[in-house]
Amino acid sequence: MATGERALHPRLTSTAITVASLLALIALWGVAAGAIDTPRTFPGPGRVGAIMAAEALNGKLLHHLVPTLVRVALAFGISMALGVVLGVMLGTMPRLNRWLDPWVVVALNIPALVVIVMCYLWIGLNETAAIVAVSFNKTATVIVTVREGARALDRPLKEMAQVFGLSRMDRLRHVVVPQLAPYLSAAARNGLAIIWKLVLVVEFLGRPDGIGFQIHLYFQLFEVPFVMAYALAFIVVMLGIEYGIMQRIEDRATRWRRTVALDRTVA
Amino acid sequence: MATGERALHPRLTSTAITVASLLALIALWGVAAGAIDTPRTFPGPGRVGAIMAAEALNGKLLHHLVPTLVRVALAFGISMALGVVLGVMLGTMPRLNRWLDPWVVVALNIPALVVIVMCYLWIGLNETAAIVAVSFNKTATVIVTVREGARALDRPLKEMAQVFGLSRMDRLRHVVVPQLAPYLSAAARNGLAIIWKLVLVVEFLGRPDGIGFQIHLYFQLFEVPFVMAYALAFIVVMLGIEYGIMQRIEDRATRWRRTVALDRTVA
Amino acid sequence: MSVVHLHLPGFSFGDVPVLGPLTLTVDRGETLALTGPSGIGKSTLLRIVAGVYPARGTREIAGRMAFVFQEPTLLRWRTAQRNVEIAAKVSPDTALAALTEVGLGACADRFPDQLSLGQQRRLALARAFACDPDLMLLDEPFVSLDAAAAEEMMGLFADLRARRNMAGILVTHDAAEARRLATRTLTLSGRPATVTADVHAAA
Amino acid sequence: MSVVHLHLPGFSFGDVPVLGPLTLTVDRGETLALTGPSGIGKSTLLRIVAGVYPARGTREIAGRMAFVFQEPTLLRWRTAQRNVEIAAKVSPDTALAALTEVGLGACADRFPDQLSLGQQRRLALARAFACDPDLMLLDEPFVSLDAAAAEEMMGLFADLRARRNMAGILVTHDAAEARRLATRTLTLSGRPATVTADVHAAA
Amino acid sequence: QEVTLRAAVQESGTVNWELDTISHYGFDTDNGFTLDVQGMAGGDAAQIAFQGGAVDMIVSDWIWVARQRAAGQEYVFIPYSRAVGGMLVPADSPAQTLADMKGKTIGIAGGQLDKSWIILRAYAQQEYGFDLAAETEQVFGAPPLIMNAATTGEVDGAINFWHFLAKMKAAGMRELISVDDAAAALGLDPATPLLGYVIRGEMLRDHPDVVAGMARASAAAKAKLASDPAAWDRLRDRMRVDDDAQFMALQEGFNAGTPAAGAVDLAAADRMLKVMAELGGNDLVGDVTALPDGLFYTPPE
Ligand SMILES: Nc1ncnc2c1ncn2[C@@H]1O[C@H](COP(=O)(O)OP(=O)(O)OP(=O)(O)O)[C@@H](O)[C@H]1O
Ligand SMILES: Nc1ncnc2c1ncn2[C@@H]1O[C@H](COP(=O)(O)OP(=O)(O)OP(=O)(O)O)[C@@H](O)[C@H]1O
Ligand SMILES: [Mg+2]
Ligand SMILES: [Mg+2]
Repeated sequence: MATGERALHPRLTSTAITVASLLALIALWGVAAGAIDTPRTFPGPGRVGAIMAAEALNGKLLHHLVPTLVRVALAFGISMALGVVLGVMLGTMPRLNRWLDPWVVVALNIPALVVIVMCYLWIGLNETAAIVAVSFNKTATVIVTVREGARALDRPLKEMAQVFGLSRMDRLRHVVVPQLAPYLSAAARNGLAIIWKLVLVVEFLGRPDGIGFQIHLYFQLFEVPFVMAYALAFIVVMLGIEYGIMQRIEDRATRWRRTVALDRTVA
Repeated sequence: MATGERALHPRLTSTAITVASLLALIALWGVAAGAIDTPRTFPGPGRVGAIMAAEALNGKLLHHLVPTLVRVALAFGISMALGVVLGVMLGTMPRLNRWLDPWVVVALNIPALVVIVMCYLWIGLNETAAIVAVSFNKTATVIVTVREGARALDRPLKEMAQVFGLSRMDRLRHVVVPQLAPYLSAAARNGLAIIWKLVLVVEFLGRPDGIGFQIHLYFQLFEVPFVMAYALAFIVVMLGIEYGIMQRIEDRATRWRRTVALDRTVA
Repeated sequence: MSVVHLHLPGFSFGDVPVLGPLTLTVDRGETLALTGPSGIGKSTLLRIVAGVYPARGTREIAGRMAFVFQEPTLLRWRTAQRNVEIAAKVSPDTALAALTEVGLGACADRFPDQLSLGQQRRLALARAFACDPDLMLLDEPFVSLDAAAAEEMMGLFADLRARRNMAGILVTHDAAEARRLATRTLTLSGRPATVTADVHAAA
Repeated sequence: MSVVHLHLPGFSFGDVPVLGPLTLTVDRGETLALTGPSGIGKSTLLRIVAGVYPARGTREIAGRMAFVFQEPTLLRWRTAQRNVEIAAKVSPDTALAALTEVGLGACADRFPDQLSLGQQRRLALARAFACDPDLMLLDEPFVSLDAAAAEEMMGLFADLRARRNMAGILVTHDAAEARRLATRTLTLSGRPATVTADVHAAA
Repeated sequence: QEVTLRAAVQESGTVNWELDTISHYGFDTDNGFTLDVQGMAGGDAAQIAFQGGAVDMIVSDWIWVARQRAAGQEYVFIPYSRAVGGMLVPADSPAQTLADMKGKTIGIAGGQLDKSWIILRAYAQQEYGFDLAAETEQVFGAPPLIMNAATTGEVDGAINFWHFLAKMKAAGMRELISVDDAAAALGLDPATPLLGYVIRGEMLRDHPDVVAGMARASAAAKAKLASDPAAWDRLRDRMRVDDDAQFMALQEGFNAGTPAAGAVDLAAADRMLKVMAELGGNDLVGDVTALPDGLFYTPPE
């Protein structure tokens, strides 16, 4: 087995494992649902899959998925951009950080509901308010993660960059970002997940469409299988993003770490 | 000013800055509220503070704050413990990670609402369900952050620990944890914030008390000042935790980083 | 009695062979000097001996091991003294004594980043010495030291070796160093590297 | 014409004085060797000259600077060739040529972690050489190299110096090295350290 | 023996006024049971409590109950309140009929499947021949947010839950059309109760007397509230009114919602279900094709 695996193309093997793992998860779910046998409150993958397929075919799934994805993408872009810039600034300027840190703590701990309601009240019941609310909530958590990374930046490398007179851009690209990479990974991955959860609330409180809107609608009708179908639809998209985009970027960015490939002939 | 500051005890100065910064934030809020002048939807700090004081005096604040804090503390403890162990395992065992990573992605992106509802339906409408739901949601994000840290662990130090035959415990204490410190910081800080937000939802959906219960109640009644008063009460507690606990631990843990105290006599 | 016995059919990084077939035996009291051009595979061989690079073949080590890596490899978040205590598993007093021996008695409470590179190397030496090992692996341990300090460190090594009848493998580019400390000198060359010279000091 | 002019009233880490009052001038074509016991303050002085440690006093540098740090200090996430390109701001071809000169032509696509320490040091040298600087600061650049490689590196340095009429400051513990390359040797000693010997090679 | 009836309701909901009155005046014990009310932060929470079996009774509309019955849940509906509501516009709005809302923005609290919204859509179609949903822009949101949007002029008209409507009216908005009128014009019976208590079928089977008692207690509380201002005065605090105008508006609204005594007119209910099914579609009514039997609780003669 081990040797068989090694013989295959590495990406293929890893894709095969991912697929096998997901199938195992679905099987587990099926078995659990079968054992518990309360299809109304815990439907199995077959029922949920059928609903997903039906909703996809009648166009409703896409109708709600697209706005949600657009909101997630916008809020993600805004909060990552702001959060990274502010995080690096606060992490590298302790004096500024001492002044702004209390604000970060406050921003981090304002309940999402409060921010969302405030945004809807002041900006209006529209897309802008929705995006601003989500971005605000998320930016603080990006700041917190990236700030830790910026604090841990290597001093000798900074000195090297300074002595050799690297441009701001070069310092960022070649010195700072590669060191922040694991923090950015964590921030991006958690970020997407949190943003999506916030978007759900935002859609519930004041948007006429989106996965969150549907989930709440079906929850109020107490149609758990539909709730799960819509939740699952987004999870499928996220799996696609994870394996199609995130892991590919990460793979390339961390290639240098995996270079200590030890003797292949050793078991 | 710069010299004056330097003369003071460092902790005192930094406390003074924190207080000044918070006062500035409150002043900003006051000015904004005064300018917008819609006390029903955007009350100023005076009104919110008065409500907080009143609710504190009549005992309701404490009655709701304590259960929330207990829930936050329990869920935090569980998800940090689980998340750190799993995160380190997944980060250091790429093969295991390839198998479990899809599960992490799924766990990370299941909407909180779904998990919470499922927990309430299967475990019952009780504290256990509430804590389990929050912990489940949060554990995945701790895993994601800590896993990045575990992947970035220094190989030479690992070899050193191996050659010198350090015990498992010593490796953890002296080699692994100090390297994970910034990731743990980020996970803890974001963790508390996210858990608290999840607890709000959990309380809203199925608990008879807690800050989240009150916030939602007053939101339904459209009493924005009360919503803000209860949110603020928790933020005050979080500021206390941040400055009273987190930053003190961090200060000690990162003392070694601040040792390159350059020439004090240079401006 | 041999402390190290290694039989290596070869070693590759990925698919690139670095070391050829090789047999290595070091007895108690013996110090093997390992020389050869930069990049030939000396550090790799030492790591294989230490067991941090898994390799085919047989490897037998009798007793406790200490390693002075080519770079200091210290716990930057622990003071000099704690570094010695943790790695060598000795009491604070013993650690302090070891530090004093290498001339770092006054720096016991400093973090590695507060030491010069030469001081960090001496700290790494103190750590290895404090282990009181049966086998000491040293990868160019005396560079970045001034002549007097290097001389002193060599003296400490020689003392310890005598006291414990310790086995040692010493990577060095310095012929004088090898002459002074080694009982036998192996030279690596070729690609993959093999032993091309094996000179016994006493012979 | 002087490339470096430094006047330092003293330098402390926190409250601990490390360097005493000091004046340093290095002219074009001149190479200053800096010696002194481990931990005396040589690297600190070089960092002050380079401007990475802010210090009181006056500091004037004319022209472009390159630094070979005591540790390689490479971008571990960039290949050897990219390391040279990025720091020296040269074309891929020039970078490759610089690598070939130090004997790393075959390692251009490797990451630093895939190089032996001696190879990493040579990479750091190639990076500095490729800068074609007016002032070169070298902190024990030739350790961890075998005699032949060290000799070659010194030759490259001497060539570059001749071609560019470059100024240099070289920290070394090796008297032979200082003799071979330095036009003048400063010795630091004391606490805080001051210049206690200033020997001109030609004098 | 004394049976406890556990109810979960939104702490801030208007049904609490009735339940509080029941408990306070002992209408529950008079009728042979003990009422145990659990205040929840929202309707969602009450729903979870009911579905999870933690309580015996919640408040919902009968369309939802019909849907659940069609899905195999044997829920029973005890009428509590009939539909009262309508579309409000600012006092100075030029709009006189629904037709004038063309091209305008309407805020709707209950979402696309809000029953008032559906009835008004059907009405617009019948009376003015246009699709209200297509010819206006809708903003959906939580009830308080819709109230705010309406009173600040962000939307041109609003449909909200009745007690928010009462507050909005007290704040100076006027009713463009009431759901009652619209329903009547559609041939529906405005007397059909929309909201009610929902209990499980087992409850009715095992404790018919308790269910009957609850229906009587509900009627008694309504009678008390309709006749005794003092009964309202004790609720004033929990009603959270800003002034007497609001206080009075809420009382009137509540009393107006009292359904007629006696059995529900099944034919009327069936007609309403048809309208709902037509416009709300599968999303609203699920697999319901006709009014299920046993949906409405009929008190023993
Ligand atoms: N960050 C720091 N904080 C406090 N003391 C420091 C710090 N960095 C260096 N020192 C001390 O300053 C002195 C000079 O250090 P420096 O690195 O310049 O020595 P050096 O002459 O280069 O020694 P070596 O030959 O060992 O490299 C040393 O005694 C060292 O312990
Ligand atoms: N992770 C790796 N992947 C691929 N090649 C590697 C890796 N590590 C080292 N090498 C190569 O293996 C060879 C041996 O490296 P090693 O570090 O053992 O050399 P060395 O003899 O210790 O050299 P030096 O005297 O410069 O320290 C070198 O040519 C190096 O480039
Ligand atoms: Mg080596
Ligand atoms: Mg130095």
